Amino acid sequence: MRLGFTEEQDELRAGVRRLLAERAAPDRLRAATEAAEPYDTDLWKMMARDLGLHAMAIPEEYGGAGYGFREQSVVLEEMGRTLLRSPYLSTVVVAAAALLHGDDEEARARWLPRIAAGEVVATLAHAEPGVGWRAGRPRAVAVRDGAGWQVGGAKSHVVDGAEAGLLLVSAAAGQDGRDLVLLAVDPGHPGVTVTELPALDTTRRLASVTLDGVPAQAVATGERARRLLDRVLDVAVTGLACEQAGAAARALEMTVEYAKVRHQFGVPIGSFQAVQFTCADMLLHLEAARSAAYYAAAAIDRDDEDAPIAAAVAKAVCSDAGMAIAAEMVQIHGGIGYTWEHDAHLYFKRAASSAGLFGDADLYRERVATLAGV
Amino acid sequence: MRLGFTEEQDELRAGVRRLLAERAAPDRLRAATEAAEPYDTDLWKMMARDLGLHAMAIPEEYGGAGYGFREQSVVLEEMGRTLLRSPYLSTVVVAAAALLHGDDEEARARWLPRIAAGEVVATLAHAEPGVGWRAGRPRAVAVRDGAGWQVGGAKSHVVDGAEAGLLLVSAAAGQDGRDLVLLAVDPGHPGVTVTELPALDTTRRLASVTLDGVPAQAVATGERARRLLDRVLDVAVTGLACEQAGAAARALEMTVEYAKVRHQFGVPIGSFQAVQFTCADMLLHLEAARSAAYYAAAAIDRDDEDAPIAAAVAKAVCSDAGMAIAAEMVQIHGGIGYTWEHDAHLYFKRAASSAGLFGDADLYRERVATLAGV
Amino acid sequence: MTIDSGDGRLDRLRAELREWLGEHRRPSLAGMGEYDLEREVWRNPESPLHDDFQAFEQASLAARLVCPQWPAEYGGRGLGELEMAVLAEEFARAGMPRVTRGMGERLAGPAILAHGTPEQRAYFLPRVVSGQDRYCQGFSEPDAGSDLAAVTTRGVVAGDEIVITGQKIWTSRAHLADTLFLLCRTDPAAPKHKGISYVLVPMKDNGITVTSLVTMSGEDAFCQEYIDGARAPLFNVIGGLNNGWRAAMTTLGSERGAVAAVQHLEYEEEWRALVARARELGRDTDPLVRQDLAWAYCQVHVMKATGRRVLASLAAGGRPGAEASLTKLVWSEYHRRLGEIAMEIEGAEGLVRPPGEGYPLTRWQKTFLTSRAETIFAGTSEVQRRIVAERVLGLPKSS
Amino acid sequence: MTIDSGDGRLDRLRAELREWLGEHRRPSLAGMGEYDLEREVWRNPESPLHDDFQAFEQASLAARLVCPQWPAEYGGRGLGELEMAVLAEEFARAGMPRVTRGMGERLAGPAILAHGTPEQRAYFLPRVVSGQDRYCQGFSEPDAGSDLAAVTTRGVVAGDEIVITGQKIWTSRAHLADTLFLLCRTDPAAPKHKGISYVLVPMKDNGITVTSLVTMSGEDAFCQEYIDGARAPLFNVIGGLNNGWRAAMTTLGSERGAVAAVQHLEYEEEWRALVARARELGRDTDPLVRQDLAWAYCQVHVMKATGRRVLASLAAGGRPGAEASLTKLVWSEYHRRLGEIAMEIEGAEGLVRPPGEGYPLTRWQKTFLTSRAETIFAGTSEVQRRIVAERVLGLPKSS
Repeated sequence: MRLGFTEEQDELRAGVRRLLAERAAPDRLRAATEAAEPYDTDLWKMMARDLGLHAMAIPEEYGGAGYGFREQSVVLEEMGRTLLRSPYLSTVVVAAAALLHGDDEEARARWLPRIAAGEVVATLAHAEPGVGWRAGRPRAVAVRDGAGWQVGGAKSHVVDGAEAGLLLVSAAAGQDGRDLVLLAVDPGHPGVTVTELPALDTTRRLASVTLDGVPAQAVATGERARRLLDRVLDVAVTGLACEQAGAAARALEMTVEYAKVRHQFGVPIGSFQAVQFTCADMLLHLEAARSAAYYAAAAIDRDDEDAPIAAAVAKAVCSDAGMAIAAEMVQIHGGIGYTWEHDAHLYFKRAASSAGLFGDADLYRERVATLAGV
Repeated sequence: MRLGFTEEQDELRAGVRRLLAERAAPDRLRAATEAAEPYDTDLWKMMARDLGLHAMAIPEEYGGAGYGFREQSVVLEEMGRTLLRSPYLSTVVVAAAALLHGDDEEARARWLPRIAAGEVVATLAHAEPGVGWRAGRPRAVAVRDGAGWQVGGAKSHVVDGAEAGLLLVSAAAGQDGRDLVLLAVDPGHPGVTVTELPALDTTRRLASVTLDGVPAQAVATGERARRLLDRVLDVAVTGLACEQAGAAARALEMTVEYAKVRHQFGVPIGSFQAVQFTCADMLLHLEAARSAAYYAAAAIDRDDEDAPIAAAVAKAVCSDAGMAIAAEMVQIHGGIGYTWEHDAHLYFKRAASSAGLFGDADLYRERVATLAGV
Repeated sequence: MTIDSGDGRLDRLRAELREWLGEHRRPSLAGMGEYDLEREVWRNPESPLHDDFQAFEQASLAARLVCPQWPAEYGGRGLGELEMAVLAEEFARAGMPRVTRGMGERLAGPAILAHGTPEQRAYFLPRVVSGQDRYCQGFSEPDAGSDLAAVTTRGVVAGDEIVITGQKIWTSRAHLADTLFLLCRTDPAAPKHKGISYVLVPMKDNGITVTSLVTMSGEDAFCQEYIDGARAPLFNVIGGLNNGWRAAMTTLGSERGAVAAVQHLEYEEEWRALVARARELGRDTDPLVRQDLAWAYCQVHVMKATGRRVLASLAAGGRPGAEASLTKLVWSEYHRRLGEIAMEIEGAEGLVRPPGEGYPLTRWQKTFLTSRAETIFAGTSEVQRRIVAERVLGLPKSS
Repeated sequence: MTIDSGDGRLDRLRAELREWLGEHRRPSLAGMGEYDLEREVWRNPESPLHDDFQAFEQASLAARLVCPQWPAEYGGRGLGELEMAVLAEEFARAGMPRVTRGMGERLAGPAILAHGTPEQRAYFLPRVVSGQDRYCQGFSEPDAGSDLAAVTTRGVVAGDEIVITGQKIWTSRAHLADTLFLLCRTDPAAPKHKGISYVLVPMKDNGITVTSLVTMSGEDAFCQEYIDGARAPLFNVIGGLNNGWRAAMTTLGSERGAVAAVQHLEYEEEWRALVARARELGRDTDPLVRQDLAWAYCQVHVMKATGRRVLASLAAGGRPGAEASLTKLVWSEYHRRLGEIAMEIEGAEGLVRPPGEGYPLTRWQKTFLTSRAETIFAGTSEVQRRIVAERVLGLPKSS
């Protein structure tokens, strides 16, 4: 497995960075997060149309360009750098993977071209209040209804849920609720209530969803649904890990820059060994995060047999690294890093929310232990 | 609760420190640990006779001086400083407490005066292979035998066991082995086999003991034995915590002294912020260890209701602090600190063995959680 | 287990306080923090608690329980650190906030006591006790944070006044105050630590513009002041012109002993609340959570024990040793970690804020965020470690 | 998952190695470390493995698999870092140690290659490959550890020889070596980093007294050398007289790329062994132990992934980036922590050593103790962090 980037991938990175530098610079980010607008729809369209970021990893038969997860990982890393508030991860990475690797050809043909064209926001609705992030048995319940299904329950922490035109909902089914089913649900149906949740991290939108007797189409059922859900969550945490690595890289850059110019006691604070060593440790964390994220992205891309454990490692490593780096970013910036005005708190809160989303480092270490045969 | 020391206690400390500086300086310590002699019996007699350290905490009716645990804690802290290899903790602190707070007046009258006079080594034999340190249900089994008991089983990690003239052995008794009994056993009996264990830490002697149908006298039985064993283990870990605080204090002193005189890059290494900060963190650990140990010693001394939790806190805090300080002692001393010739490794190994003896920090944190009502 | 002095003096004080608190305790004020009291009640006649507070304040003044550590001649009762610790314990026991005078009591007062002239002490201190003067601190500047002696705010003597121009930052409670005690450079030619003066500057209609600084927790907990020719009588210079550094050091070092003795009290309450929260979320049986909570318990217990050691030194007439110098470092780093532990216990819940305008936070989210400031303000952890290494351990100065 | 070059070159090498190893693999040597091989077999004709080793060594030499990274003219086959990583993988896969030439291969060789004259390369390198010359390193001195440029060992030119007097310390495997490559000061008047020469000094009958240094693990893993007028031809000075610092830096920096790519292999084996041990002790179901083991797995996995990144850079013709500079820091601090985790898993068992004369240790006790040296030798973690901060991150130099 190669963990370098191709020239094409390097160009993609440069293109995304250029666009985001222009359109999602910190002042725009701040304006966006404090605005009522859920995300920058102009930028969304530019990304889809001008750079083709949405179509990238979707097969050509569904209107995509047929590249893979490694290309998406480059995009996610760049989005992480600027803390871009965008439904890209939820829609183009997670929801598209659920459709692509599911069993419903009709859903694929219906939704993937729209996702590729940047015409719809879609998201996974799996987490539930009081149920573990990777729990295999949701409290939401689905029952057969003719050719389709009917689903009821409550979902939480649905990323970009309030903007979604398609929800992919997990539910228990069958006798004693032992089966799993992953369903495509139209949030426009009257039985669906989507409520925006006020998030600690203002750069990522969350919603809760309640479902009351809502008609749905199965994307996968039974053991296949279980495997699909695992795979989709592996994709989700790997995508998140790439974002985390990008955010951490930018946080370290900003901190090193500040340590070079901020003077106290007549010298730049970056000449104090304490600051030097802290920055060196931040770099250790960052490189670990990058290695873990790149490896997992490559494993997902190739659908390698160690993709699940690589994804779990990436989530654990990048969550710890992200928190450590963002925390030291605030500390080294001193008072100014504690203000609302400075961007440090946005990196800190993003690090905290990414560390928690889809389950924390402890949960994924336990998963690593299990998958590694401890 | 006062955590200061009285003038009398300060004098005691000075006296013990003087004696140990003379008789247990590092070269002597090294000679002793590498000699076949299990401990310095001359010093043992001087401590008992000239300073009265053995009689100190034993009631006057048993030939003691009637002071309490705080005085013993001062002695233990000083012994910890020099890593003295001596059966003081096992005999004068732990075994004496078991007899004193047990129910066997005959055993008290027989053994306490001999302990007070420095005439006998005694120790607790509770730990067993594969059984938790604080497990309430030993595998060793005792059965009634006329007025006395008969005991069989295997004990491990018996501190100073090979020198002991009295073993205090825990065993299961009664129906289904649900009862606990704490027994006084004569190691001279033919059914007893005591084997010296080669210890990682050469400054503390350990032995294994096997018992095969050995006659024994009960010091306590049933619920009273359970409470007594808990109390004796609380005394043991608090005594150990005082030793740990003393060893950590000396380790930090030696490290700071070295950092002042060792030059690299033309300056004392102690002027490097990295070394400064490490030493500051060592002091944080040391002061925490002292506070926890002194508090627990005072609580044990007064038989306060929070003595059990204070002892558990002291064990957890002093184990972590001791390891952290000894590890940094080695690191800051550099190559020389890694040699057999230098004393750093003795402090490091003592820290490791004390951190593990009677149970590690994780075990005592779990105990803290339980006692604090989590 | 309470503080035990070994003589009857503390026991008598304790008995008196219990009786007084029994009589004057106001259930409506119970459980409030001293700062909340000040912010939400003292200045706010609209507050439903205003009358209760006024009655409690009057009773406190009458009993000389406001700034009771100050000498009787200035309105206090000359309590020592041990007595102050007993006081803190008894108020905590009753669940009542003490009526404090904020920065005037904790920070400026000790400097005035130590470095003021008899006339200055007699004038300023009773006004702090009565509540007539409310102080806030103007030490830090945008380019003088850890390096406080780098202040550039200028003070120029003009007749019997001093005229001040410059900028201050990180001022807590400036909106509640009417007097800014600040450091300014009055002799630019002198070496860095010389030529600095410590001045009490009236804030009203005096060329001082106060603006809020919003923090990462969304609160305007700090202010900055733009000072343009503010005037103060020379009488308001503490410690002598160009000689303010020593007074500043007194202010910065003023909290050690007493804080060490009682700081654990609020953390004990917080710890119990976090255990309750863990139980509510069903996380209290998770072995990892139990380890974290036990670790936190150990830390708070150690703070309590350290406080006892400090008090014992004080009771023996000595000065606290190394353990007191570490106080700030210990509690700030503890609390930062506690905030992280709380968020780990909250799990998914911690990612969602309570509903409402602005940026409302749950208790644990607030702890998580505000604790990041605690290792920065009032001497960063880096400055504290340097002080410990050089002054306590005697290591050679780093260059 | 194996290294994937994207072209056929590596695949061909891999196929060749598999076939060769299939043919020459000696089960008696399988599982031995390269250092154990050298220590217990190579110099010891009494060893029951001696004949097996000799056969394997001869086969390795015939296949040019000794120092295969060196150019063909000196006996190697000019393998690049990618090929070397494949080699390491395949030997690890077969469970066979590779025949290495220790310090001569890893440390002195690269300096001779980079800074030696053609004549020096042609003379010295084939003697290393054949095993005729065995090297050990004489850089550190009692007062020149982290501050290597502070060496005080003197070298004086006398005719066509250089005469050396001084003391060296922390020399690994000096007892197995016959040549000491050392740094000595040949121009005391020059600035610190100038005036140092890099000399290959014969050890036999040459005024060099080697004594053992026993470490905290009770092993005589290191030596010190008292050098009293040892002589070496000027031909043995690498990089030119007074110009040894650059060659020394080559030696110190010689391990980065390849080490980063394969260092995880031995840690993977170690991790599996520790899991097995935890299971044996019934500790594998303890959630705290599982967290620790998973953490260790993550670290080793990250090392593997970092190695892949380094190889990708090399394959693309570039130089490895920041990730390679961190290698020493990462593995040494990982391994120190792993030693602690192992001891925590061992619990009470870890406090008791195996029976036997001297100070025998279990595998995990040995790891616990010897890993303490790994953050000290070959550049302490402090020196490494400084290098990372200043050279990789570009922070201003600390004073």
